[in-house]
Amino acid sequence: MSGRKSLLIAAAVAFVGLAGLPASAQTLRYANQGTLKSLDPYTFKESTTIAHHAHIYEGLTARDKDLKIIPALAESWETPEPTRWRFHLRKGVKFHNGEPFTADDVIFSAERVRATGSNFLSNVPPDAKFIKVDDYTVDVKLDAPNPILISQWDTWFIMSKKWCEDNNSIAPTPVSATTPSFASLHENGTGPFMIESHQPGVKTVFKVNPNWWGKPEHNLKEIVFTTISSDATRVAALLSGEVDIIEPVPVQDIGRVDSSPNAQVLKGPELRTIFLGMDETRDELLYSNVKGKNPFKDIRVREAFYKAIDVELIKTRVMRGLSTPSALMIAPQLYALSKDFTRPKYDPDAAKKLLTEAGYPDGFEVGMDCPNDRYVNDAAICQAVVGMLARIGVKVNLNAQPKAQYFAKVLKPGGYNTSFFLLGWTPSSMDAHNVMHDIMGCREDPKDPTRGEANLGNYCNKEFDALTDKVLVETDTAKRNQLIKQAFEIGIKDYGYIPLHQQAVAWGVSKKVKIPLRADNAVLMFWANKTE
Amino acid sequence: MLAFTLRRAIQAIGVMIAVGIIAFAMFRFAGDPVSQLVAIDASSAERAQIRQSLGLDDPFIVQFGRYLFDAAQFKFGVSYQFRQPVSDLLKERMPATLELAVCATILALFFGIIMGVFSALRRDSLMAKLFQMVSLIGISLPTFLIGILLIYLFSVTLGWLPSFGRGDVVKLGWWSTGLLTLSGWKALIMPSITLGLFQMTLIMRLVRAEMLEVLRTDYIRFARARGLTTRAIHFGHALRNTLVPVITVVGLQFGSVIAFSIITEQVFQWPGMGLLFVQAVQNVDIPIMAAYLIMVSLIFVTINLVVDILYTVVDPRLRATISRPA
Amino acid sequence: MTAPVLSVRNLQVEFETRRGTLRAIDGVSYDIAKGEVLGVVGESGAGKSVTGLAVIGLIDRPGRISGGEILLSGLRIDNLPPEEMRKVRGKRIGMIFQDPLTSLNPLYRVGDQIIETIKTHTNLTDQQARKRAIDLLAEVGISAPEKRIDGYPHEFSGGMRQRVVIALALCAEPELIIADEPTTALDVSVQAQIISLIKRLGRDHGTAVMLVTHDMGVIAETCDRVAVMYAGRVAEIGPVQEVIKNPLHPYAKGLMGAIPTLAGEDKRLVQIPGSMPRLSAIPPGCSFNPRCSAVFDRCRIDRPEPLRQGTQAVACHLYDRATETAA
Amino acid sequence: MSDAALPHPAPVDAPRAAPDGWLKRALASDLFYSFRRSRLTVVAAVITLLFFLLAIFAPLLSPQNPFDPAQLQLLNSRISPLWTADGQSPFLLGTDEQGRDVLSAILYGLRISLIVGILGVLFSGALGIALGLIAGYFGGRVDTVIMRIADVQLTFPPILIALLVNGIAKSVSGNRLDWLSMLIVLVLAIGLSFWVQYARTVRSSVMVEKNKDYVAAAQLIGLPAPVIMLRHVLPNTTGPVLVIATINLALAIITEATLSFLGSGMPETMPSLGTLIRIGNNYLFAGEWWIVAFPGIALAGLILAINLLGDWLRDALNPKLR
Repeated sequence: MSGRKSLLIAAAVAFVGLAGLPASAQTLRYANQGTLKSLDPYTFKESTTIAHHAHIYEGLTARDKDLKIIPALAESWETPEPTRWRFHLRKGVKFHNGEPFTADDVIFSAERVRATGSNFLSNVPPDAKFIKVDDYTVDVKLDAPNPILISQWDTWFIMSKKWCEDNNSIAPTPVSATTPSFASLHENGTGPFMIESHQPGVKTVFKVNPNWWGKPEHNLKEIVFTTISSDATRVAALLSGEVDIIEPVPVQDIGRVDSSPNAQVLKGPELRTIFLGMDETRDELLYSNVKGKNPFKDIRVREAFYKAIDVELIKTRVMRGLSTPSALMIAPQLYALSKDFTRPKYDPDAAKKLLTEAGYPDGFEVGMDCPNDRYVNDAAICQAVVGMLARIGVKVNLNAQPKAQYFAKVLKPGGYNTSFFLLGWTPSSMDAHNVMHDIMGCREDPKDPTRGEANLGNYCNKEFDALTDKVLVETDTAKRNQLIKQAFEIGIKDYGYIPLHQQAVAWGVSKKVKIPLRADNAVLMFWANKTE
Repeated sequence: MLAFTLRRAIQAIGVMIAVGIIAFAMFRFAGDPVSQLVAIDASSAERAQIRQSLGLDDPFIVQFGRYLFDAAQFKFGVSYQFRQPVSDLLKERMPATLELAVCATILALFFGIIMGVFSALRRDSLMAKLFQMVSLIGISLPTFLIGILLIYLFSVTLGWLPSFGRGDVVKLGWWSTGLLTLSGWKALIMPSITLGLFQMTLIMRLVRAEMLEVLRTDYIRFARARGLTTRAIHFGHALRNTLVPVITVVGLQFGSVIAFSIITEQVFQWPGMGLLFVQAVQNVDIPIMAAYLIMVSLIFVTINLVVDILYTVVDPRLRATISRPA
Repeated sequence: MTAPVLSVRNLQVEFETRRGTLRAIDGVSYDIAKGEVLGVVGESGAGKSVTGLAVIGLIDRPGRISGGEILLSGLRIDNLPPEEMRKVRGKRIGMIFQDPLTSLNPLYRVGDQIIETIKTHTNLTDQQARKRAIDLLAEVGISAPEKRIDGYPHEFSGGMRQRVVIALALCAEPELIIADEPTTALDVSVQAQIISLIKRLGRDHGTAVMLVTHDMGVIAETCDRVAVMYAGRVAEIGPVQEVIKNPLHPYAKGLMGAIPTLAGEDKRLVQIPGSMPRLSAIPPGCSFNPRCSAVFDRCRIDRPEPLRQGTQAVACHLYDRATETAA
Repeated sequence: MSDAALPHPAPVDAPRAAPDGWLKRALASDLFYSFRRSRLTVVAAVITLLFFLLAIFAPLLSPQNPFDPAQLQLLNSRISPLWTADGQSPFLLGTDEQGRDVLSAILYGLRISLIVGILGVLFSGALGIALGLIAGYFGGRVDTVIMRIADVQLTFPPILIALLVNGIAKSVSGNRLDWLSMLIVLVLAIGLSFWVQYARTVRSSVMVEKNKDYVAAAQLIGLPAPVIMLRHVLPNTTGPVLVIATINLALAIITEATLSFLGSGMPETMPSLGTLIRIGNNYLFAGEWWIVAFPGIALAGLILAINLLGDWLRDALNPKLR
């Protein structure tokens, strides 16, 4: 008895002793499904790559753990007039090679990010003119007011003008280049970490930047990043303690990870909305046994589809509870009035009746396109949908395919070659306007050719588009939210899309590691702490 | 001999060109590279510009001509995803694949021959039947499942072996090797078994069949009549004669070992060419896909040539036919 | 009189097959004396080769020696343990197979194969063995043996290969050589050379030779005595001249009648009607009875046992009756 | 070895011992004899037969049609096998993520796998034998061309060939393939992937036979030599071809599974055995072992049985081994 007690005391002492010591610098090992393809921060607009770049590069702004915009390389900014923004740059910041950071670098980066070969053209509007006021002040002039100007500036990273010029990297590496770009293999950012070694697609080692301007919130000396594309292997590596963090954890393995003694899963809602869309524009569907007319043009058919799908069942069975059924085409975190909307109830009887009213008492056949390696359990969701629609008599021929083929087929270059599809969307601006404009706006708008480019089924309502245009220029947040609300109500009334859910973020994290989970799924290890 | 080597070399080049044509033709069906390069919300203007910069708008024949011209100089262009010359990427990844493939082949040869010889000499023994069953079970399950099961057993449950990667590598010039570190060896074990299992079965069955065939030949009977020891007959005469066709098959199979390493590399995240290729397929990285195929066929025709030459070393009868002008 | 080099007593060889047990050799007895050449003749399937294989102990499953005994210079060898028997093979009994083209391992130099055999049976060093191999090659009539010893089998012609095979059989100076159709696969012109070589070597070394063939011409030229086999039994055995000139067994008569030179030009070649029975369907009594022109009732019931007739021995009821009536 | 010790067959000049009919019957009975003698083979044959019967009568035996989405209830998903605590009738072997009865899925998947495997092997065998025969018979340039094509072919992993065939089929069909055309694509892909071994085997055998007298004799009396050769070559190559075919049948079924990895296999709504394993693979760590274990056992059992049969057949058909 006393022996046990003394053991406990010893353990407690040891624990206190450990806690009292300054946390020694740790090596964090991290594995992701995706690869770090290039170190050039303007070439790949892809979340994993961007998250990695965020360790070594910084933008004028950043987003905090709750995705709120916070100052980064710009200490502060103001809008003296609606079409002019003024940014005050942080002083004393040095690039990893020791050069000081100044306004010239911002202006250079603004050019570079909009140059040929950049993948981040939409992050900085083409009409924005960057003017150097002094070494630490930059003005941005716009043709029209833009309340969401800086919404994507946290992923527009600032590069060193001199370094780029010295290394023949003034423009982002064009894909057709025949010589390797220096900037895609080397980095010179201002961020809290620097690259020690980089083997593209295999392994990247980050080490701490001792000269970083901020106060580190981590206790790391080094991050070893490895790509592990196979789900099972990634989970195995976490379970066996070979890595400290994995992203993502397949939903079916969450239970296994949570039950293991040395790791757990951090879960949270993601910003991506998964939804179904229908071809509402062709006079005859490409893939259907209904000839001479397009059943999806009939709102009753769309409503029937909507009501035939039981998202709650998909949540519990396919997503294992890790999804948030959604009434809107945008995640609730990104739109303040989301809670005003509720999803129409699952009602297969009503659906069947609607179908009968629309003239399809025995249903019909339709082909469905679905990716099978893009979203969480994408193909399984589609299969579930096929089963549910079968119950109201609609025979769905599922074509689940790898994303490479899927996107080549359904997107604009493929001629929107689909009748019924599943897609996921995260507004890159973190704002509803992007959703309303890109995926819910009418295609082929002569005034705005980019409207509705990702509106694969071409749901189209001019009234809706008018509201979208108003939303763009409205600067009053409350009024803007009301306009968005009106638009979304139209969208729901039209059953233009069938939003399903927001999938969940699931990171597998060793119990030795503390790291905040951010809803955009960016694994940001400069907030990570690891115990021995 | 020289003429023979030369002739085979010329044929090999023909093979490579054919591979190039097929490789190039099939990538047109692999998907749209552009949609893998840009975010889904990229405008069509952006996409069009990238298409053009990649030369994807040129007529097929123009694209092919350009590709062939560059490939002939071992210039495979720049990877769409990595923005790095494909030749550098391949050079970086090749050692991993070759080490894995060679290791798997050696493993397969070692156990395949032992088990094959054993089950030929002791045809009806329980052990021989056991070997056959075990080897068959090895090919009865898909590679990826075997890999996962191994990982589950040896990494997760027992914690003996690493579940992914190559361990620590040592650079010898441009060649990176995992054979000089303990962690490298440990990392090699499971992928080699996974990759070699199928080959082992094949070799075992082949050795068994050939050995049985050889044991029935007159010269083996004559060797017995000469009173040679069983050991000398089995391992001197029969085995050597058995190994002649085995060499060919192993050589031929080396190409498919490398091809099959695609799956093994993916399961174990082995940083070789196969993994690079899988990533390239997923991302429609055409330059990598094309270069990979050409590299693999280069390796293959080289091996083929080596096998042919080796064959003549082992079999004196062929040496005579080859050195004679055709 | 010393013990014969080889003495086969009432030998039986059986093969287990799916259709039951087949008796390939049924009660064969004969002796071969030192320096003597015994020809064993008969149709294919008569059991000639099996006899040879039985003597050298190379009957493999599913076959086995099921009865009788084999004595080599008085030592019983049919029941030796495998390792002991192996030491007899090659050392005390040499064997020559039918096809020299396939008797040699194509992947080894002929010299290596000879040296290997020599070293297996003697304590010679590598160099001594090589020297002996060269001598042997010279002895079997291969010119420039010091060069040819490093050649591969495919570099030799058929006749030369058979000479190599003979050299291999002679390696350890065996007491007995079994030559199983040694010339069948060779050109006619070469056949005579090989036959005379075997004959000469047997004489020079005092080796007993068992020459298995279906060629009566070869027998006539080479052998001292001849055994005529039919369906696994010895039909007649005796000095070669006797058997050829005065065959007793109806089958032997037919066989001799089938030799053109012996039958004489004026006579028509005799043909034996029918064919030898399959082992699974050997008729009761004398196995030759369905084809025999002199068949009578007893032949269909009783199996004839060998009967001494002068220097010959014959298994035929004809002579049994003859002795009966004579007595 | 044993054959040499056996009595020689009847002499050539003697009349043929028996007519063809007898020979055939004897062969059949020999086969049957050696078959009966090997207990393992009998077991393997029974298992193979069982698998074929299960596949043929799948609709009668399955509690559910797993290919009909209307019969799948998401509510019934991930039920463990009947004998476990959470088992539910009628799902003997449990259900998968989609509420698909694992037993029914295995039975139907077996059908697909067998069809793909057998047709693929038949196609590759026919192609390989034909090309091998042509190459071996004509020799020279024809031979070189065919064998170089074989070289090219060998450098291409089956997966890539399938992607190619699949890609062509998709571009022809407008990127939408029903299950039937997918099946054809798979058979073509597998056939095109595996013909080389057959071709090489047959070719080398033809090269040996070509110089034999009977070919010349056949030509002299006006018989088509290739046909004659085929009759002699095929028995000689039966053994190797069977070995290749059995291994390839396994390989074909597994390749099909691997292809579904890359989106070129059977659609997930009509899973083959391999596809089931591929899907179930994902649930291994989650503890839902039955989703992968039973299809895995079924596949392994099937392939094992076929291989054992093939092995036996190889030994039994080889006249020298008898």
